[in-house]
Amino acid sequence: MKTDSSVLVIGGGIAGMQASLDLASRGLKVYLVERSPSIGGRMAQLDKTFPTMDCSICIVAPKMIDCLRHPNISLLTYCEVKAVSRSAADFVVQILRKPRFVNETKCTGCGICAQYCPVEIPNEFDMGLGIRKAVYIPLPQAVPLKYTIDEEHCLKCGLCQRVCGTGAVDLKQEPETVTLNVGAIILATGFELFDVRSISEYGYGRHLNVLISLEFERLLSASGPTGGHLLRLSDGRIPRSVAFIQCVGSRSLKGGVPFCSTACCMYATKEAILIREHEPECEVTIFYNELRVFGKGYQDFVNKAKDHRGVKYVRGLPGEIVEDPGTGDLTLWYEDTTENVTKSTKADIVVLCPALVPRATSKDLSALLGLELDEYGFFKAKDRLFAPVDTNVPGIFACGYCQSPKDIPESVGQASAAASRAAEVIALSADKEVH
Amino acid sequence: MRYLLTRRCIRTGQMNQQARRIGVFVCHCGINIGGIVDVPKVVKYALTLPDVVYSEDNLYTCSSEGLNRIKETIRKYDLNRVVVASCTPRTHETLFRATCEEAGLNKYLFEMANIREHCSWAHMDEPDKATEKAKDIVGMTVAKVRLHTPQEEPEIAVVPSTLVIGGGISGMTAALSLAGQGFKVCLVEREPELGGMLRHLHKLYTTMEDASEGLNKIVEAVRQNRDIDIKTSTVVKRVKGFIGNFDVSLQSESGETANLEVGTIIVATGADIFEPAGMYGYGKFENVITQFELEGLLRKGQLEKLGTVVMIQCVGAREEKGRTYCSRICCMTALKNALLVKQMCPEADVYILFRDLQTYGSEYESWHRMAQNEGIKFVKYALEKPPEVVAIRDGKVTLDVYHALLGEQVRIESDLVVLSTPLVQRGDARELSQVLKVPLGPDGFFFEAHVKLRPIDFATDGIYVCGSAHSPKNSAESVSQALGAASRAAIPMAVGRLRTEAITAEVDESLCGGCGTCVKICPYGAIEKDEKGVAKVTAVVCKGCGTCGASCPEKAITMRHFTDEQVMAQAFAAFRRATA
Amino acid sequence: METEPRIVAFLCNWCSYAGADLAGTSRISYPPNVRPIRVMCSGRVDPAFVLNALEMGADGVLVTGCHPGDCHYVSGNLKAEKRMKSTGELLRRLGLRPERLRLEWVSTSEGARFAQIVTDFTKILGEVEPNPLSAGNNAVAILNAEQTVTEALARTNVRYCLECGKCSGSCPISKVKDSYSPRRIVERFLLGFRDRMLSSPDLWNCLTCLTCTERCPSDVRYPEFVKACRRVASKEQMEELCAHKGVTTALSRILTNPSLKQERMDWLPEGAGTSPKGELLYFVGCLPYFDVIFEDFNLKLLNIARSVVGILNKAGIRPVVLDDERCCGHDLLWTGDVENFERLAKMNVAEIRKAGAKRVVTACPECYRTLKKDYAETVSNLDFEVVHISELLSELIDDGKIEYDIDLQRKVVYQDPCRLGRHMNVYEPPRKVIAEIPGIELVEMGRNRENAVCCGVNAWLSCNKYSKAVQLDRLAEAKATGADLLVTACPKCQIHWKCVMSEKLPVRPEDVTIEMRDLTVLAAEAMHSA
Amino acid sequence: MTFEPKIVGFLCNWCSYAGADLAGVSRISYPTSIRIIRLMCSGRVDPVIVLEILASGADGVMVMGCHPGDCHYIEGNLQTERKIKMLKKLIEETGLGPERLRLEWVSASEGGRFADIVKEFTDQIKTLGPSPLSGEKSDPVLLENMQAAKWAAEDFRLRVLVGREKELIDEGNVYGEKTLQEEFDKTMDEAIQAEYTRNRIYLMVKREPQSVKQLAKRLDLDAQKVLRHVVVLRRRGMVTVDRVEETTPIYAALELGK
Repeated sequence: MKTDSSVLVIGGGIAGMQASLDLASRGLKVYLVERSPSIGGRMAQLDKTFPTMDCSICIVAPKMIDCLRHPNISLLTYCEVKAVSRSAADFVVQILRKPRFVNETKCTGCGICAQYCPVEIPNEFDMGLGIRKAVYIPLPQAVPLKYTIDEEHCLKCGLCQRVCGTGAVDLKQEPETVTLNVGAIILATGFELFDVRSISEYGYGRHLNVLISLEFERLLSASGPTGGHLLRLSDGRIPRSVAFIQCVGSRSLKGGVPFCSTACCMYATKEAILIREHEPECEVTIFYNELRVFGKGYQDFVNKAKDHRGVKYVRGLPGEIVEDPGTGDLTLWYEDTTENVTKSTKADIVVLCPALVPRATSKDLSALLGLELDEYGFFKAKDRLFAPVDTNVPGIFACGYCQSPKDIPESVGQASAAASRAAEVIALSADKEVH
Repeated sequence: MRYLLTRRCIRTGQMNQQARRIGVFVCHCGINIGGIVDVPKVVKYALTLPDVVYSEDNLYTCSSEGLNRIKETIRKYDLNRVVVASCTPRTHETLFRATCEEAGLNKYLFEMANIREHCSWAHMDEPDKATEKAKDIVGMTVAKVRLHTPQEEPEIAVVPSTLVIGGGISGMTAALSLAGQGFKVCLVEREPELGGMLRHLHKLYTTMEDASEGLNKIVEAVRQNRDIDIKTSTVVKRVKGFIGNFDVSLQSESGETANLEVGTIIVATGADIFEPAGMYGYGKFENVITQFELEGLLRKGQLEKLGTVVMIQCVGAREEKGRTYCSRICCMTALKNALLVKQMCPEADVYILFRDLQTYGSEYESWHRMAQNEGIKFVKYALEKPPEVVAIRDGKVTLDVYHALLGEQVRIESDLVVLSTPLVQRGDARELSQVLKVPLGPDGFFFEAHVKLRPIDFATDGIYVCGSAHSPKNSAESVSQALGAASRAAIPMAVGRLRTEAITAEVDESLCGGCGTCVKICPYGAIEKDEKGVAKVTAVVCKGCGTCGASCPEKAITMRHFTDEQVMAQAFAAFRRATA
Repeated sequence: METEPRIVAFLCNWCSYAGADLAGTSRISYPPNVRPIRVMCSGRVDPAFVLNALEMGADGVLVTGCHPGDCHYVSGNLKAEKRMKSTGELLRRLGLRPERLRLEWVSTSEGARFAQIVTDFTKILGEVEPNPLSAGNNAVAILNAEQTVTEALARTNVRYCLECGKCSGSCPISKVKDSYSPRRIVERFLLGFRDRMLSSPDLWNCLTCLTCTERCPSDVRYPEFVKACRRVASKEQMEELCAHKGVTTALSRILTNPSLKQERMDWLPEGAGTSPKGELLYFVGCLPYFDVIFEDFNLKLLNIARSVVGILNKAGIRPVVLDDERCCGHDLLWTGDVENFERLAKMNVAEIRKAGAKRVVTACPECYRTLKKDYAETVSNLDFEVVHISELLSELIDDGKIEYDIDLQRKVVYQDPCRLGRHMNVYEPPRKVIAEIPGIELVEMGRNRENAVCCGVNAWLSCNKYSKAVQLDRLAEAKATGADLLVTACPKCQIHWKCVMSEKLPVRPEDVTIEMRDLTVLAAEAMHSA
Repeated sequence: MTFEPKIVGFLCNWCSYAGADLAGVSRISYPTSIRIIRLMCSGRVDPVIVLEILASGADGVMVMGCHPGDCHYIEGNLQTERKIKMLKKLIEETGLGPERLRLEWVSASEGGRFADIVKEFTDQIKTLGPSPLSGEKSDPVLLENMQAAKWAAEDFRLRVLVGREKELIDEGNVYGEKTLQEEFDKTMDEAIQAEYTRNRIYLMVKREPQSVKQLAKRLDLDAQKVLRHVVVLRRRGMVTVDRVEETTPIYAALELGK
């Protein structure tokens, strides 16, 4: 087998990392492209993972480091695919390296620059609940641990430049283009969150104590904005009751997306259990329509939440959330559809589980690579049953959420699958060269 | 020290002559540790410990920055032991070991002190005590690392061939992918023909193509493939050896056995359908059948006109006890077959009695809506109030079901009752799990190494799982996982060699009495008695649990890296005051 | 040949009926064309009785009671007097002639007087033309329930219901009547319990406020579904739930008669500028009738019409105002009487075309929705545009055609009427019209715009304890904002709220009583000479 | 000053250690008394090590492993269970009190449970008070008993019995005869008794040569039993006749490790 043949992996989330590691550890060269300054993806933002309750960053950080350290993987963070053309069996890929304004080789990640930077802005990694500087690393365990200046907010005051011990700050840095020849491409661009503002009856954006699940995840996380203390944003009080609402924007023929996001029932259950562990006094209710417990060990996980953790499950989606202008407390109106009565309940915090949708960038990529998207915007499989990770373009494969909704284990498994197919393609082209 | 050295201690007591130079790196982990534990104090304390020549604190020892510090320091102070006091070794040991290696230090001369999970995070309200404990933990670790010796990870060659157990869609897909990557595959199927579950199915959602169609293509491809050796009517009798070099003996129906060497093994044995004997009159009345049997009838076109069809979901699944799990594929199968029935006889009245509809993912919801559009009636029932067969008279089954969402009883007169029963582990799975020494989970399905990040690997290296043997799956999901298994199996084979566990048991022949206790105890069959009647450990099979060492009547077994004196030294360091 | 006028007579049990008896026992003869109906008291006679009698083709209605002071029930007869006066006015405006209704006092001893009255009344009626209305007049639909429901199930997405219950959590009625649940009604239809559903009151409880539709993830258009089912639903339920004995729907049905000559223009103030033909037409709606029917509330609803014309004149526009405008038919449509609705639709469209209007403005959200949406569906190629006054006004403000010149020091809260808001998505123009007024502070209720709560009654159906609860809840919310004026763009909101405010309240009155004003009236107040 | 117990906890790498991690990750606090030692498997815990640690003054020892069935090494934890059973009996003999030793199953997801157990055990130890073997001068008799126990635990017989328990009960002996659990337990108890007593005898005669009678008195056993043990000890070459006073042989200990 030709070992110098290389593969381009787009997306540095868990799926992208797994595919890269599989390919690299079998001796293939991998270019891992990530548009944000650090790899790690969504999983790095999570507090725990169901059903094992592993600390998410604890199990994903080693994988991130593995990617960084693997001799066969070159990390292209803060980069984007700009153009792709074909030459024989190979793809010729143009990668745009966005200016970090910090010299990656010089930066030691000491963080002095950030200490002195006068600009404070909401931290995307903490879903805007925490703050970061204009020169920043998205998360403490960032890989690579190199700072980035976000041009949009930077005042160009030059303070960072003055304090940087290694002279790594370079405000004149220009974007550059890298050209790669690869034998195969794997897409693992993941998902983004549906904007639940449009579902106005839940008042996200108007009511301070209505959060979306990923924000809440950060709120629970020990490395999050409250240092892992479960507090209400409106008044810093410890909540006595938290309600989760499923399917916000998903399974909708109107004002949302028609499909099921697949992971919400379980991560809500996980977050519910976490609340009970943080604050045993806090009442937790999950409003759902259909419990999606089809995964391995999921039903048992839910049973545990119900029977041992005292998490309350109500079948029925609330119609509206009314905020008490004085206290910021929330009233949910809902029908318990198994009791057939409409009633209201109070909650200190309401967590909305938004639809997880394919990234907007999937469109651009599909245009760039000549890929078909399905009606929902996921990368379309060549054969849904027998070639699930193949796309309509030979040599290009998709895995993880960008291919269709799935949870972490499935994404990891599918990442390996994509790796396998990529390896086949390369083996094939190698054979061709032989003959 | 007060305690008497045991016999073994006396013998191995005087090792590590060469002067020890230990470096201790204490991590603040941002504020995770530094916020509670007085890290500088710990550093100062570390410097008072025997053989510690250097100590420092880092904001994040695991950052590339911190790792570089370690490497530099190892060189600068020519350290020959390293301790990192930070988080749990379960996630970060490999990282730091690798770092030591890069600095030319044998990675087994490294040890971690977990002062985050086990200290700062657990004792946030008692900073002083936490600091004391952190000091102890560091002390204990230093005490252990002092006695560490370099360990070698023997390198072994990997036979570039795979044994795939199970000739269903998963097994065949894995086989084809591996063959496509240039490896030899032996595909073992216990039935006389390939195909597995798909042979019995009618149409596949969501493409609605005939199962046979897709299946035949794949079977053909497998047959045509020179690199795949198909063995039907064959089972795996015995597996010895280890990753890279499993030697497998197969037995065919006719009884003759064949042996072969493979580097990796993929378990793709699929699953069985649960037989709902006695439930809803199944087995007593011919118009109460399983969803699986319906597939058959549809396939053979043996369904004449139907008035009312009732499908009951979760029959024998998602139970209070026993089969608590959801079988994942039944809801979509029911939807698909309900639609087929509607197609066949549009005037038929089709009910689906469900608990929670599992139409997950991108396109299944649209199937649910398709069914709604076709006027298929959905009735939600609760676990506590399952449907009841109240009468069966002249070919009609009368069911009472409490419609949980209406809060009232609904009576249905039906001509055909279809029970959706879960996939269950095969009867012979336990046997196979023992042959392969891989575990089954509480639900009876094969149990992977890590539910989240290693869904396809077994804890035992070189053995992988895919398809419904792992948990119920439809064909698309099985194919995807099978490809994944192929990738995992290909890794060691593509590289051709691999390093194995260094933390293994070691028998001191002079002490071994050959009682064979260890042979019996070892869960991996890693110990055998040699011709001299003395126990011998097959290092590459040994997983290093140490049970044998702890049980050896002659105390003839040493556990590398967890020797008695290392463990005890650690324990005594725990009460420096008591024993100093 | 000349037919005898048919008279329906309501006789009070204690005086008049006895009087009629006496006439008989005294062998005093009088015309045979009278059909007596005994009621305990003349006060029992509801305007609806009168309208229904006329609608069924009676040429005259005679109401007789005890002489003032003699009433067996103290003052029932005085109530009757007041009521019959306004009913008479109603008849006048309808073009049905007030002479057809006659109220007389007949005591037990006045047998002769009774005979005399009947004779006179017959004579008078003989002189006026016969009642243009007749029982055969009304259109009646013959529909296949099965088919109608199935068709509705498909058209309104009801089949996609996921049973999530979001509708119940949104429905104002469910909140006060916890057993009421749109999705459960839907589920019953889906499971085939059709007849049971068509005969249940649930169908008539829906406010058709569209809150559920707004929020339903499966895009189930429940109110539309209900609307369709009401066509084939049993009408007994409806009649039971009908407010004001159905006087308003009777009114609408009567107005389907082409030969009526209404007298509806006399609200126009001196010197108000209107034109018989022109670009812009102001569709007044039922205000002239409501003005009479609800005069007790003293809401001066016709001021809305006067303000519209006033403001338009100020902007230099002389709108067309139709003297033969008919009811838009909204209530008929939503109570399932599509046939009579269509008649009204056709007549109105014809009139509007006759006037050559390119643009029709309404100050009533119901007329607005009905003309813009439902007429478009009934009458092909509607060749005029329909706008709501708020849209027109904010347009005029933008063009500087009108400006406010009076500073109103008021804190105002605005109610989005269902028909204007959720039905037609008009949220901002009304707010603009208010906010532009100098000195006005516009505040919002927590639930506003698409989340606004209905005024509690629609199409004069099921005005009951539940709708009252809805109304009080909403009024309390408005009050809680600290506003001193509740502005709405729908005259009906005012009627329903005024009604609940003037009742004996289960809550502290000061928590729910608030001054109300129509959007247009408020705007006019802020302009001199408008 | 208040008594702060010193507890050593042996945690298996896969479940219990992870459980302890989770306790930390979930910020569930528990007493600082415990000092954790990570082993790959609870099966690695050698009875001798436990005794050594108790002997050297630990107030308590906890052994934690995966729940039965979850063992990463298939059934290492079941071996542990047998060892602990044996240990508790031995410790009982010494008079230290078996409640200073505790075996628990803690899974990777049971952070809370881990914390609870540590807390509970710590309280239990607090009520028991400091180990009589901790601190500077500790009861020499008890210490000698521990030594005896240690040697007993080190002895072939007990170790092989523990090691073979499963086999003997599930698979049967070389003749394929299965042993009943209670039958086995009886044998086990006797063996523990015997071996422990023998090691005590050895230690006693090591201190000063003495006669069966004297030993019997000190051990408060009847002379016959003692004699039988002495005979065995002689056969094992641990004891020899030092001298004979009149007709009474006086026994002395031989040095071991030759």
